[in-house]
Amino acid sequence: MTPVELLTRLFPSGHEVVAGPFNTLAGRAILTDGAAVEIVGVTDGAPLSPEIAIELAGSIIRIVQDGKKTPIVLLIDTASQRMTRRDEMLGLNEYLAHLAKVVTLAGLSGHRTVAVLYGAAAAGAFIATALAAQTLITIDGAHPSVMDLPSIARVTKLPLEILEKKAETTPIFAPGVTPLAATGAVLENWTEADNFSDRIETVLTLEASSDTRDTLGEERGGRKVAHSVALRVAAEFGKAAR
Amino acid sequence: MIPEEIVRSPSWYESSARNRITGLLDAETFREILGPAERVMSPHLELFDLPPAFDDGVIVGRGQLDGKPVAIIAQEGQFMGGTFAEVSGAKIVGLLRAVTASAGTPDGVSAVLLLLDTGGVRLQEANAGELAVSETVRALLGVRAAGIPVVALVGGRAGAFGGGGIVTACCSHVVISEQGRISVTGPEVIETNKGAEEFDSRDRALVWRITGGRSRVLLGGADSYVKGDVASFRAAAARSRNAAPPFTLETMAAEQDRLEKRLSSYGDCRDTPEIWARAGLADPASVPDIDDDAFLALLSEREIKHDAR
Amino acid sequence: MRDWTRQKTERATRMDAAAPFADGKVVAADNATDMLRRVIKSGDRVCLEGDNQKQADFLASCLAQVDPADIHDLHIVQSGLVLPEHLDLFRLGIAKKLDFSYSGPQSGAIARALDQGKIELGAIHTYIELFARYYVDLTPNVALIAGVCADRDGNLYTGPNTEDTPTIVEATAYKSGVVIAQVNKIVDKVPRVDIPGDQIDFVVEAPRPFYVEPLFTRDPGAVTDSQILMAMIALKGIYAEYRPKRLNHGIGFATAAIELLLPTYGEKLGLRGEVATHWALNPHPTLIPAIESGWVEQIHCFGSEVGMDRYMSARPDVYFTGKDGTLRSNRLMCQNAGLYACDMFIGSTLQIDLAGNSSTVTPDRIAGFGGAPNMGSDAHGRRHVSDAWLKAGREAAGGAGPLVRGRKLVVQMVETFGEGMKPAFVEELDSLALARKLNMELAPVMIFGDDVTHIVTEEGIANLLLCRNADDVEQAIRGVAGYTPVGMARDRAKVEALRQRGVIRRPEDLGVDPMEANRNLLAARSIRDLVTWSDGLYSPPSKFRNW
Amino acid sequence: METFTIRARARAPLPGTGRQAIVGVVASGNLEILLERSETDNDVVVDVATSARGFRAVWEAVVADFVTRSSPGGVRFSIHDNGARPDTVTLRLLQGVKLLETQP
Repeated sequence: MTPVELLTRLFPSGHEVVAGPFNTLAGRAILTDGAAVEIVGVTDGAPLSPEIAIELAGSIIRIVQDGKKTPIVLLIDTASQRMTRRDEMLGLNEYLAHLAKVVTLAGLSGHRTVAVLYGAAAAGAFIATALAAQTLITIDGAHPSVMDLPSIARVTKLPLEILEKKAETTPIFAPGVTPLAATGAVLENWTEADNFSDRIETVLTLEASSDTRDTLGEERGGRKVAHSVALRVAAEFGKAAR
Repeated sequence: MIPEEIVRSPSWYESSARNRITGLLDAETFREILGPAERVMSPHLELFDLPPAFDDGVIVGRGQLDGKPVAIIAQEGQFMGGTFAEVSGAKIVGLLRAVTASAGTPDGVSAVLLLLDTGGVRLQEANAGELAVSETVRALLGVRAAGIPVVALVGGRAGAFGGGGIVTACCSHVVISEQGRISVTGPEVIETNKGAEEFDSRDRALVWRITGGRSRVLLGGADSYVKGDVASFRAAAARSRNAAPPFTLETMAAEQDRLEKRLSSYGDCRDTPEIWARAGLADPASVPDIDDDAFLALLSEREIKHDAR
Repeated sequence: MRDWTRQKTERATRMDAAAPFADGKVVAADNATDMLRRVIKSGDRVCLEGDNQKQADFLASCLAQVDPADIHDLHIVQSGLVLPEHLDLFRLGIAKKLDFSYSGPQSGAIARALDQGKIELGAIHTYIELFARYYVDLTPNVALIAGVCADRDGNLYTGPNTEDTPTIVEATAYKSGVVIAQVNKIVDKVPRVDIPGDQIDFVVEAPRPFYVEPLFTRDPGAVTDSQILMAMIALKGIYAEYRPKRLNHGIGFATAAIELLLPTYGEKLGLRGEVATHWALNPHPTLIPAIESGWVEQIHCFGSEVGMDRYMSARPDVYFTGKDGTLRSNRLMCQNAGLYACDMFIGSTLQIDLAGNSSTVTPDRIAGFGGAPNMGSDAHGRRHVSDAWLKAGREAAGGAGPLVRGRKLVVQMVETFGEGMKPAFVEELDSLALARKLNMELAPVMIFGDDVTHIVTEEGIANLLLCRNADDVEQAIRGVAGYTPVGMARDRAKVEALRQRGVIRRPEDLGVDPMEANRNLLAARSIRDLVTWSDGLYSPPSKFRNW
Repeated sequence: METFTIRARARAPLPGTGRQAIVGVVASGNLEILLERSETDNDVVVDVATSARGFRAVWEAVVADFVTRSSPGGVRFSIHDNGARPDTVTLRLLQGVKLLETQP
């Protein structure tokens, strides 16, 4: 799905989004009630470079500085972070963190943030973009991942076939929308048949001030213990003070 | 007999996570939460026929630093590379959320000390680990938004790689030693994907020039540079919790400016000595080799402190 | 009438054939392969200089490019067969027969090539043994060697990594052979003349400096508590006991641990000046703290070590240096020193059997010997005395008779379990199975049991000098073999009796507390610490840095 | 992974009053031991989970020697092993009981 097709289905009442440098886009869209939504995005599966991260973060900072608390929808089709010596030398970790921080700050500042993943996102780029928003929606065909299975096979020194077999029994490590949704990363996956416009408007109204992805993972059975462990730590924290 | 510059006191790099905590906090003040006897362990390692650890490689709790309460999180880099996973991550996230909730109450703490020693996400639990990093980022920024500084301490064998590199840069203040490394994609992974011409991971001097403590602090990717002993980390942790930037729009705008300037100033450099030469360092080639005292003197001359993190 | 000058005539023919590719003695790198084609004939004995450290790697790659139809059946006689190009010569059919000492990284490839019949093996030698044969029955027809620089007359500066070169050149040049040197640079004047120009026929400026393997660099960061415990046991149970002043150390981590404990634990034991003052040893970076602490009087080196040159130039009272200020190493001389002038060899091994024979051969690897069998053997020709040598001899003889001669201390240090929990103590060495498989008449044994005087493990010391029969030896070895099958099968009563006799000494018998064996005892815990100890003079290769 | 339990009788209960202690790290060639004073009198229980298969006899011998040497009665040892050699196992066991003995 192209960004324009996606925008048209999400915001049939209108959108004015322009391509920025380095495979980014930015602009505005109108909801059916006439309310405005800010759009920021990355396209064409571009590996996330310092340039892209700083461009996206800059757009979001300007939105927050605007002070209108407009909802922000992030349209994501990236890859992993760009893997070059130069980017690491320049502190790619800071650029990715800066982007994640700015998206999070927008949420804390009263902007509803929703990421719509319509392509790929992997590893650190996934964390800095799609996973940084309060809510993550995937579109059928989206491909989120931490690392592809052949690479996991190499690092864990397990044969690929064995890994593929294990992936059938648990969503804990395999790439893709289904396992990631089971662990709570993805709120909803929309298919071709869905009315994206209705859906996004519903999602934008959801309360999202706290991070409930571990609860979701527990409910869906993909992350059975994370939420309860976090709760136990929190419960003990006060006791440990005394 | 032994030269003074050779650290004889416990070395951060060599210490276990538990020993780092002991050395960092006031004596006898550490209270561990979900300690080893609780046996809160990874439910997934068995699938891979791997031995678990009683604490899943993360130790969390609270204690005191110079008499003031702090929360503390330490990754054990020797167990599964100190990785973020379902349980290890949930312990971090749970503690950070509790710190935010307790802000301003009698249970509140003066700072969070985050002892990173991690290769990033545990690939056997890749999805849970990835989410744990994302949840850590959000919970950590919640702590900062509540006015409590989070101090990252980096100097372990595993460094702060992958999601660990991102988490590090989300902290209010980063303390690092010469051996510390911060990066997203590790040199081996870049070499595997892009070839040894792009990044020769066996050239360790190069690895350190790109990711190491000195390069990071000179570029502004870390804030305090310390000698490699536990006592120096303790002193830096105590100092820095009072001087940490708040997590605000102003700080982020300043960071935007700082990072944009870095790209435009050094974006065409291939190696850090080029950056240092351009930044006006007298003898850039010598930076990795001078001793810690000389390097600290060089840092204090240059005053590269910033409040944009 | 017999022609007594056939070799000189043959040499002249080859030199004439090669002349068009040279400008005097100087051959351009591009012409090197063509020149070799004219100088080398099928069936020649060729020494392609390479040992465990330096390599004539450019000439090796040139030789591997000749057409096997033109040149074949070469007999390679060199101490180290460590480059892939060395194996290529056999794979391509350029070379056929091999006499060597050490293979290191190619140990697996050599075993495979032998198995496939690609190599006809003469023998695996110790260095000094192969060098000796250069002068008796393995004299090279052509020697391809490496130096740092040469002038246009062929005067050669081999510098800190002189190593095998003078020995090879002497044998070749004075028996009508042809000597070709690759150098890093051709200069107007060499810093010092290590090999006179009249022994060198051709010099080639190689496109890159010859390769040197940093084989003797052990990262203190990788020394384990078990190795530190073994080092403490050795210092207390052997160094303090026999007081060996002149010695050689192997390259393992256990001996590196000893070197790093000298200024700390050794100092506490009051051993400075009493032991380990004179060495036949490569420039081990881990010895820097002991040198700087005043333990070491002098060191003669087999070769150099990457990154150590500046340090050694600044310590000429300790190291052998030329008038130009740089180290002069010499493998033959140093091996001789190790054989005749040292009271102790202490080193690691991979496998020990019940008679104390030790080997580094595994079923699919032939690593060769290098210098260990020579260092680790008692020189029966030795006639001078020292306290350590006499004490060992008396222990072996069971008394001090009028004609009791001394013994060299030959100490094997080994952890009871090796990599992957493979037991180091075995009923039968893997090398015997290998010898059967490859039809070798002599199984490759690093050090024969009758030369070994002590075995040190984390369980204690077995003193074989005090054993009076084969059963004593077997139980003494089982007694320090810990929880390996060999150790578990010990006769507990006999082992206890051996302990009463002092044949076996446990850490607690020596007053060594295993709980104190930790890395805080090391004088340097990292390569960076070694640089600090050296006052910045040691510059380690990049792969050892973590800064 | 292989798991098994070894039981032994010590000469005497371990001195000291410490309730629990942990030593070591589950790194390659290393192990962690959690010690808990949870058994009665002179009983010793050692729960082993190890990545190295086929070494149960070695573990039993190591534990037997250790119990003779240290007499850690009343202690349960829970072990996660990542291929530690017997000398490392013995060292960690000794470090563990020392820690438990000297803890307040």
